[in-house]
Amino acid sequence: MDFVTAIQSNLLSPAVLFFVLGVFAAVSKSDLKFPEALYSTLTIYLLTAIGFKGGVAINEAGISTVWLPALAAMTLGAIIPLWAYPCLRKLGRFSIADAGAIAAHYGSVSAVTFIAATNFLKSIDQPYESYASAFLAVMESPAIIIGVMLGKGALGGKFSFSDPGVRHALRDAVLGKGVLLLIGAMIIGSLCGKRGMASVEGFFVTPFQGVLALFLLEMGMVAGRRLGDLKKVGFFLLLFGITAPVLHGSAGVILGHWVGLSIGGATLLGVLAGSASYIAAPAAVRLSLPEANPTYSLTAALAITFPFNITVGIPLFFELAKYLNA
Amino acid sequence: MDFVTAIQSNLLSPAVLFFVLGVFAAVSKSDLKFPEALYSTLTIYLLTAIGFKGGVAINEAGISTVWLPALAAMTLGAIIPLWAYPCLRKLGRFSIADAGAIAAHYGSVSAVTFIAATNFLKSIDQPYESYASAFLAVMESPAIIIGVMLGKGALGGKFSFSDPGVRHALRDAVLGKGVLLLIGAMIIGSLCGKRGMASVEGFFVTPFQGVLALFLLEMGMVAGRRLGDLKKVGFFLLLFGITAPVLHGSAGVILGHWVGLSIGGATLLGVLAGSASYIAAPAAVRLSLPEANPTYSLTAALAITFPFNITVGIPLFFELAKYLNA
Amino acid sequence: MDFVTAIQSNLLSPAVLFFVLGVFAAVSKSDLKFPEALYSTLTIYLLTAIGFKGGVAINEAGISTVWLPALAAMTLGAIIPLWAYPCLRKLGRFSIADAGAIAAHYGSVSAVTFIAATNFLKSIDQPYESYASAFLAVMESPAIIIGVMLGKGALGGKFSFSDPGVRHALRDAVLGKGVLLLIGAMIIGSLCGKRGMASVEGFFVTPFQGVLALFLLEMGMVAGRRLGDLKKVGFFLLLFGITAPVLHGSAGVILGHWVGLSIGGATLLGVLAGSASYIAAPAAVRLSLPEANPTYSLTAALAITFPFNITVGIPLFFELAKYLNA
Amino acid sequence: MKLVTIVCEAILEDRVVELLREVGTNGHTAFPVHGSGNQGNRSADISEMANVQIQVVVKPAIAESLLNRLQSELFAAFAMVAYESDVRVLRPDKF
Amino acid sequence: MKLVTIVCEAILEDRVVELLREVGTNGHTAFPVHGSGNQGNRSADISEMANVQIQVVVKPAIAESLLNRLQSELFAAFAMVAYESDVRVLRPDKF
Amino acid sequence: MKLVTIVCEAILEDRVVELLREVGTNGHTAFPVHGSGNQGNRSADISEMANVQIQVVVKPAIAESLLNRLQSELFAAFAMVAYESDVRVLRPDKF
Ligand SMILES: Nc1ncnc2c1ncn2[C@@H]1O[C@H](COP(=O)(O)O)[C@@H](O)[C@H]1O
Ligand SMILES: Nc1ncnc2c1ncn2[C@@H]1O[C@H](COP(=O)(O)O)[C@@H](O)[C@H]1O
Ligand SMILES: Nc1ncnc2c1ncn2[C@@H]1O[C@H](COP(=O)(O)O)[C@@H](O)[C@H]1O
Ligand code: NA
Ligand code: NA
Ligand code: NA
Repeated sequence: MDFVTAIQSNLLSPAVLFFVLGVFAAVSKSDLKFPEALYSTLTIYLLTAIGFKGGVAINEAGISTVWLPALAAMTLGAIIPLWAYPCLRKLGRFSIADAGAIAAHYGSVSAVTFIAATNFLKSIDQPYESYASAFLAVMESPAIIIGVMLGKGALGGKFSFSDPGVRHALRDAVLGKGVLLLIGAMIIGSLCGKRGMASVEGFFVTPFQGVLALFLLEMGMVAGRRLGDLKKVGFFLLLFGITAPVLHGSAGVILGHWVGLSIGGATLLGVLAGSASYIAAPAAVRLSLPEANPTYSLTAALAITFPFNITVGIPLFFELAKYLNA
Repeated sequence: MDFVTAIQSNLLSPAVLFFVLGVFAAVSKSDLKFPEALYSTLTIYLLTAIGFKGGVAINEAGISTVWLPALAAMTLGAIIPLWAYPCLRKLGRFSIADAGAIAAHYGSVSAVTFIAATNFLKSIDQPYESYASAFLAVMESPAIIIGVMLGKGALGGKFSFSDPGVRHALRDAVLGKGVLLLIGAMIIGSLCGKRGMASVEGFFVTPFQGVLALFLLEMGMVAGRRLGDLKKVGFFLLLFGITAPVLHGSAGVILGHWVGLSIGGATLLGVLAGSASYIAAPAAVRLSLPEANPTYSLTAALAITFPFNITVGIPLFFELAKYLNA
Repeated sequence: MDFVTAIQSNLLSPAVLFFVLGVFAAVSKSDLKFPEALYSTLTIYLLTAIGFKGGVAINEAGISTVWLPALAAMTLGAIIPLWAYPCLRKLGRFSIADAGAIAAHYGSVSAVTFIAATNFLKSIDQPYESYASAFLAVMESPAIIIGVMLGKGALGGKFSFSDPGVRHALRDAVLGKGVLLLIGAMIIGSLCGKRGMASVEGFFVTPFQGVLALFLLEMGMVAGRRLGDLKKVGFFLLLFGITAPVLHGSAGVILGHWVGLSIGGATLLGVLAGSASYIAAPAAVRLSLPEANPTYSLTAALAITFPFNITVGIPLFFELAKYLNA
Repeated sequence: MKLVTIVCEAILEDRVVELLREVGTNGHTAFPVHGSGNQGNRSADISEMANVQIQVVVKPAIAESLLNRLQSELFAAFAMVAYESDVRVLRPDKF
Repeated sequence: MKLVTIVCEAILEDRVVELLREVGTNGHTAFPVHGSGNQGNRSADISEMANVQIQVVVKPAIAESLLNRLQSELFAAFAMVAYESDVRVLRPDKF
Repeated sequence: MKLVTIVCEAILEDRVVELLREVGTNGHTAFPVHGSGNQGNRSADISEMANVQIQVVVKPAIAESLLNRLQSELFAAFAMVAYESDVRVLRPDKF
């Protein structure tokens, strides 16, 4: 069976296995700890590398090819919180702030899940539009803005941009380091093109997949430490943490197929839509919706959806993309 | 003369020379300092890389080839403290705690010495069993456990596992980050095999030897700062710090030859047996044998045995392995 | 036009563009921050790599080829503060301490500017003497010593080596980590030669240009944060910050041409002479001339001269070198 | 003079420093820390999830209004601890 | 309320935090430091050989028993310094 | 006993520690910090441009002479803050 093979090949990749090792380290309370500086460095590296490569790809493909699927991706990111919020309010019985917070996380995206997906495609020799990291860049902020507005009571007319927490948070969401590095490196890559890539390939490409494996070891530890919170979040959120990526991811794949992306590209758009932010969104939401309980959104994003996506989600969206293309 | 050439080629390697530079930096009180995060990062990298490569090698060689020499290595590690302890008590007139502490250090192993030895073998194009890092993994803990038991007065019947220091320490020795990373990466490597290696080679293999050189620069500084303590440890320990690696290393080479390892593999087993732990053992011993003076064990391991091994020891064990094989 | 093409090709390099991104991040008050450990690590890496490569080149070229241009470089570095000081005193009306401090910065050199220049030459396939990093190594300290002496009032006979601040500072200037890493790695490289290079190439060469790009991102942020101080330093210093590199750089190119360096080598000597130190000099000067206002020297070196050199200066000195050689 | 020490979520650092300025302090010192409290363990490996300790030397009256504003604006919603102690400073006019 | 500050070998951090729990504190703050003392210089480049500073705000009675236990269980054998000072906290009921 | 806290430019650390030895202390604790003051913002990303916080527990008389020497030798020229507070230490004979 094809899907089983895809899952297997994904599960036996260094990246996923290092994630599992990280979870084990956390659960077994090992004294392994990554220094904070290493975590930041890996983040800076991964975002810069993926942005730069995407920029070089945009330079090759031309902006005229990129703008339509990028706009579609952005729209999808903005729409997700609009349906997730009422669902979390009505079915999950979450408070206004909590529902807005969770909706923001799931509308926004996880760069690492995206990178893991590109590695998966590379390992099975499946071509994809390298400029897909542009989708990653444009999907991060809109959902955060909309989720925060909803969580502040925008539906009840209570939202105001003058709240200092909201200002700080939205500024960070739009001008935050994630977006800045991604878009910045992307512009640089598209200005430098192939010539520039040749000079920095030994840094941004050669070690890239190994660096991701190391990063997932840390992510495993962070997710593993959250496992204890699973019982605090309730059954509904457990279900949501698995259903949401499947639904959003499928929507992403279908949309990708529809705007003309290849199997690989549609898979990546699915992965983005299905992923939940665990860095940009938590920070922005914490500042602007402090009354929301971060345990809910972080545990769901980090301890349920993230592991689900990098193990089962990625091959699943790939199979769906293949099926649609057949 | 062959031995002189081997030593020369070893001494003129970047790794050894960077170590010397580090010693100079410390002795000349230069303001060069590695940030703590860099030290941890290099450690995590080196252990993960060596473990992963070992795992891939186990995948190729099959566990049936590995288990016997691994068991032999483990046994050797456990036996060393049993003879070193009485020798340190009787000849060196050390206290029970100090003798146990030093015995633990010398029974356990130094990953960096091992890595330097693999680089030496690579640089002279001497093949070796890549799965030898499995020996490294299994030799770390047993000697620590036995040394701590001896140092707590096990021979006088005074040892008890319920002492909180002992519990913490033994837990760390068995589940500590060193063992966790090595064994974890090894399992991952053996699950991924060559396919997995292909994807992360640019990170775990390409820069590996250079990273070691950088790490030895730091090790040189750490060892250099200890040089001042040499006069505090007494003549016996100076002698022990050189005699012990020669004796243990020779035993390791002979054992390796005897269980059928190649010249390279026997060299590596010799290097492991001859090396003394300067990270895992000190931490575990400090917590469980606080009455032992860390100046003794650390200075011997770090300022005598470690420099001896990476300069003279490695080529010495290599010559012995060649001689036995001839 | 040749010069325009050279500038263009330089401006569109990843290194320069990442610098611009860093400036933007600082000016837009983004939350992007490099951890301190990353900055130190990048510095250690760049200095070690450039030193090591230079040493290997010295090993190839022979010390007899290197000593004359190195001596010339050193002399140039020592002379620059001797003319800059009176100019800053008379024309700029700076205090004795400030004039000495600024003179020390501009006589000393910026390793990163040098590295950016080697990347520029590599990217346009212009050969250069790889041992040129020896010039970098010998030009760092002399100017600092002379600048500090001038700033302490040496011309008025007030200077004394027994001042504790002076002692600390001069020790650091001569034995500081920059010089230690550069000269140390250079000696190591010249001892190891090509054989040693082969083993560490994957670390010291392969990722080198990409690492520089990342480092310039950080440099851009540091320089960007200083932009606000531009209005504090006065028009004279703005002018000096652009005139000095052009004058010193031209002198360096001419001297390089005169002692027989190739176009590439003369360019590099020009870049060194034209560059201003922003790490070694500030620290040494701060300790020994605390009455000097660091805002003047740092802002000039970091926010004017550094950006000028990596954008316009490098191609300018290259064109001059080409012109002299024609 | 008073030393006010605030331990809080690292993402709050800019907000707290803004508040310090508003109550009239002209300096502060800060550094990353980890810890535990009612809101659970906060380890230091991801700065966005870690803590920061902020220390500020101020006149007693300013300390008072600083603590009041922390109490009313930030304490309810964030993981945070704040305390005040007496210090004798060099150059008291500076603060 | 009392602020107890403990500077000790970094490898002791888990043990000291366990002890804090045992004497009844419900929070603490810690960060890596370097320093010097009777046991020589302890630089910060290898965390296993560095120091940690642990700070805890507690009721006076708990401070007393904490210091006593540190004294009897850890002081003899480890590089360590501990001291106590008076602080005024926001939300004293929290501690 | 007194706790003297000094926040200053990181490049001064060695000089201050030398001064500590000269006034007769036999230990200290230090760690990197960032902050702001009269000399502007001092962020932590380049250690040469960052701050360090140095803490030392000393007898009151030594604290006095330490503060005096800081005042006369370093305060005029460097970005720096220093303050003193009362602490109760374990093993007072140690200091
Ligand atoms: N009793 C305490 N002593 C010192 N620091 C504390 C204490 N309680 C909490 N903290 C610090 O304040 C942060 C937030 O506390 P909390 O709001 O209780 O979760 C913790 O992560 C600790 O760093
Ligand atoms: N007088 C002191 N003031 C501040 N910290 C100290 C003092 N003495 C020792 N320390 C700290 O406590 C650690 C252990 O001290 P010791 O047990 O004396 O070696 C040192 O490494 C310092 O970080
Ligand atoms: N009021 C204050 N409270 C706490 N730390 C301060 C204060 N003022 C200055 N500092 C610290 O001392 C350093 C030097 O201060 P200054 O000399 O005023 O620039 C600053 O960078 C801060 O880290
Ligand atoms: Na999403
Ligand atoms: Na051994
Ligand atoms: Na210069």
